[in-house]
Amino acid sequence: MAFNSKIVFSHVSVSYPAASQPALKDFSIRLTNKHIIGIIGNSRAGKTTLCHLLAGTLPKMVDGEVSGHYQINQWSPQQDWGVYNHQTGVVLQDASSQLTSFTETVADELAFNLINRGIQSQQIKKKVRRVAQLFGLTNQLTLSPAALSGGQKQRLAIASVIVTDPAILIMDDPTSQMDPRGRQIFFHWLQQTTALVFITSYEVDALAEVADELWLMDKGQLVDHGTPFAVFNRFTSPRIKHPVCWQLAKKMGWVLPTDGQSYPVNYQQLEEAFHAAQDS
Amino acid sequence: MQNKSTSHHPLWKITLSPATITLIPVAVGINYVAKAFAEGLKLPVWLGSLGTFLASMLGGPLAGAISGFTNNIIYSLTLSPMSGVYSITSIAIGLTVGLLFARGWFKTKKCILLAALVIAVISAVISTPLNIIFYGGQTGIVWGDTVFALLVGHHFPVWVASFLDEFMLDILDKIVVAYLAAFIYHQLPQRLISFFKKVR
Amino acid sequence: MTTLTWFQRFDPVTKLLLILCLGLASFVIPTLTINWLLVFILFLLAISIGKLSSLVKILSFSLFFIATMIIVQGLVNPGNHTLLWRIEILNFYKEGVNYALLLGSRLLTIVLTTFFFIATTSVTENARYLESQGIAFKKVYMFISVCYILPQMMANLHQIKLAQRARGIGQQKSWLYRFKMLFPILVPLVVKTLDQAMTRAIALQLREYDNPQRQPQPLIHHYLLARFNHYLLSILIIMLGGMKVWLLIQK
Amino acid sequence: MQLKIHNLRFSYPQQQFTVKADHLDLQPGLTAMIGENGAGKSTLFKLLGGLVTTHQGKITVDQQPLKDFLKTERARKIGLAFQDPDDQFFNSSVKKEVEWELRQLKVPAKKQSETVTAVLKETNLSQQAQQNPYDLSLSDRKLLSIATVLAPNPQIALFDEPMIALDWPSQQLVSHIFTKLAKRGHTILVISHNLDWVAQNVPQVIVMGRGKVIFAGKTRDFLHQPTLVKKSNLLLPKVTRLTMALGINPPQYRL
Repeated sequence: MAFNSKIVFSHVSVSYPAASQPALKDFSIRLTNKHIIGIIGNSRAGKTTLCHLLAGTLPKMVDGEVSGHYQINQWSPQQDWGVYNHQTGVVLQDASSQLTSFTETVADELAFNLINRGIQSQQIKKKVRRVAQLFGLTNQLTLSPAALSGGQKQRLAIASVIVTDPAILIMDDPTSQMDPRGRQIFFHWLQQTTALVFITSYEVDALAEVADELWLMDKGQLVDHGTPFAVFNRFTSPRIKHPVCWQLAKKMGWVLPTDGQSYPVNYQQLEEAFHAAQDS
Repeated sequence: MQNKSTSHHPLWKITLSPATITLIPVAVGINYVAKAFAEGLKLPVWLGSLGTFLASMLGGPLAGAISGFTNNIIYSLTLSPMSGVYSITSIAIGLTVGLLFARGWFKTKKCILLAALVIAVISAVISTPLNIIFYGGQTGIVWGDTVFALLVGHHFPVWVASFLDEFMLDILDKIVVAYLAAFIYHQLPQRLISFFKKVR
Repeated sequence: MTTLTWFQRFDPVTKLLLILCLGLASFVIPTLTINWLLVFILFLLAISIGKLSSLVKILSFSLFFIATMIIVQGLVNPGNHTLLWRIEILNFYKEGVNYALLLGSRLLTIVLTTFFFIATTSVTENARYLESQGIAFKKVYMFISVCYILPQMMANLHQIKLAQRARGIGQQKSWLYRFKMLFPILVPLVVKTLDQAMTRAIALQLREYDNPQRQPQPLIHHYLLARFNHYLLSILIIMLGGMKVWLLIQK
Repeated sequence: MQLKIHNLRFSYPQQQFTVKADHLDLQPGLTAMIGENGAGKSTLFKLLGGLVTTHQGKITVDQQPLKDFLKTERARKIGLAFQDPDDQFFNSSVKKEVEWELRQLKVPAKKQSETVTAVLKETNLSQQAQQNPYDLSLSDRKLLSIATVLAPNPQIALFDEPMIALDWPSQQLVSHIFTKLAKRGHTILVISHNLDWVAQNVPQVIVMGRGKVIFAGKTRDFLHQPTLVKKSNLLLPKVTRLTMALGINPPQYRL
């Protein structure tokens, strides 16, 4: 699939009121045709700030001083917020608080964004059913959202956002409460989307499988970026978790035949390296 | 009129910004839960205006007033039907707290005590006529009403007895709530304060 | 569809106007017997709705309060002349008791009419009705979300209590200790609730809750003569208000 | 200290869901409680912590029924950290938050400041000691809630999903702390979803499913039963899954 996306950040900095350090420092990047961008880094790296910038919620709703210029596809999240917001789906870090809290059933919650857009009720029903199936919530449609577990609430938050088929998805650690099965379902779905995705997560294994671009952040700065393969092989500090594939291959000495020194970061590459090691 | 502390946050501006719209239900919720909690602990105070106090401090006097009003209307339509008439008192409390807070009355311990006194007087002044119209001057709290009965029995005018009945209960409550609210406000992380104070 | 109780056939605004109307009426009617007759009729109607447990709950406080009013007014009302009963050293007077009974009937009228509203109207119903009347969803949201925030906050309260109990807070008799216990419970509760509210405020905007294209949802019930009721009750309320003012001037 | 369960039955009022455990011994050392969302882990967690006492059957700490403990005595012996750290902070600084714990349990004043300094150092929070707890990052708030449990040095410590929301260096730090405490003879129970971490660091597991204990014993013995792992709706450690997919022998589980 070819993705027609354009991402521009030029010298973007963010400072929150009464904070001693800027949350984002001189962030610059220019990319085209990306599909899934994984954002990784330790606590206080600036990941959530970046998500708020991408969603346009900073500085519109969250107080902060923003300098520099940034643009996603043809839009500036800051200047074209209304139009841009119509194209985006955002999952915030605290996903369960993102639910409206006043819908009586999961189905109503899933329909909320569609009702707001004035969509016909027949269509709403269809879309709700489809998205519920996608996220394993079909059996919960008539339950109250309050009755769901943490992981289910997170799935509901995601489902109620993607029900409008947004062109751009911004997700801040969307799987933190999910059990391993839920996570597997989510990342599998993520790979199938046609949206441009920005996702922060501590799940480096999953990101290495699905992302075609990784941004490594530290203390508000972009430390490195590129494919997961490039980033994890360039940046080998123990302060960053590496995918299990990479760790396993490193331990076993399975390098990729293409350059004879890098280790695989996803299963496909692992197989390649494994067979190359077997052959030699 | 110039007032530096309010230049960023116009005192009387009330746009129903999304922040205010979510702040008001929260204030009502805090009122309710704090009240239930105080009852559970069997404390001699209500704490039922803690949320209104915080809404006034965060969102200004009008946000506080709307919170207080909404609080009593919702109460009367869900739990205790008669609390609707005291919505006037709650509006006054919201306005007073917001004004006093903007003038820095919640900064030192002494000032807070004074603020609590002012709020209790205003609250009692407004509640007294309501108590007289609806309850013959009583408040429904046993030890307050005992005082009321004693005073009326000794030929004090009903409105004086009723005012003292209400004020006695109010003063303790408002002192506790004022200190509690000031302490909590002080504990709030910066991100929350700037979010709810931000004017859009 | 299940059959509707008679009260569900009225729209929320009619019900609210009815509360106001009957409340005012009980203030205008000077006769004790008529007032209590009204209370009696309302009470029978309330029983017909069912939900007896919530009726008992809502009435018990009012009845307790009326009892204290009878005691206090019966003993010390300034207008007391005619001795009614004598219990040990306590003298109860007719004027005070009657006054308390009058106030009590007004209280019960308001409480019972409100009960109709509480017992027969769901939050969703109110929300949809308000929205169908052209009120912006933003404002509707403000009212309805209060009702939903409470269970959520109670759940938070429960969890916070557990967490602090794990840290060793206990139950002690002294008032000072109990006052001190307000802080470990209420501070996390307020911060957490505000934090969740902030997220929700942001999310609602992201989810376009104020989009002008939003379609009001269909009403839950079909209401009887909504507009007619509104006019009728409004006129009645104005008339009753006028009568009350007139009565006050007459005095 | 030993935590023992005998014929435990518990259900919340007006709910179908029941937690059942016939026999369960929690020995000194590190134990993980695992299971999918809604398996009853958190409920059992509260029961073991002595916070919910309306159960049938017996829970004992060194033969003494947990129900009979006084509140402070229980809090001194058993520490609990819940999943959401924001359920507990109310002091004006990180330091005071940890101190409060000790004052509550009537630790002598002299020892208090010593302990606080040591615990903050151990959890890497020394630099933030004077900050408002709510101004910390989520990862650091989580660390702080763990620090408040560690401060009174309880013989038994229970943690509900301590690794969630921690960044990688903090995860390693916490994992190291658990192992150290276990070596010193403390009884540590950790709820986790992460079988990768469990397989590498935790010798004992309790597996929950639909309110029941499906398995209790050595981690290794559990992981060697793929059908049981599947039944509990969990995923084998990533390393195992990868090697199996490659068609070679998975690495031996050390624990």
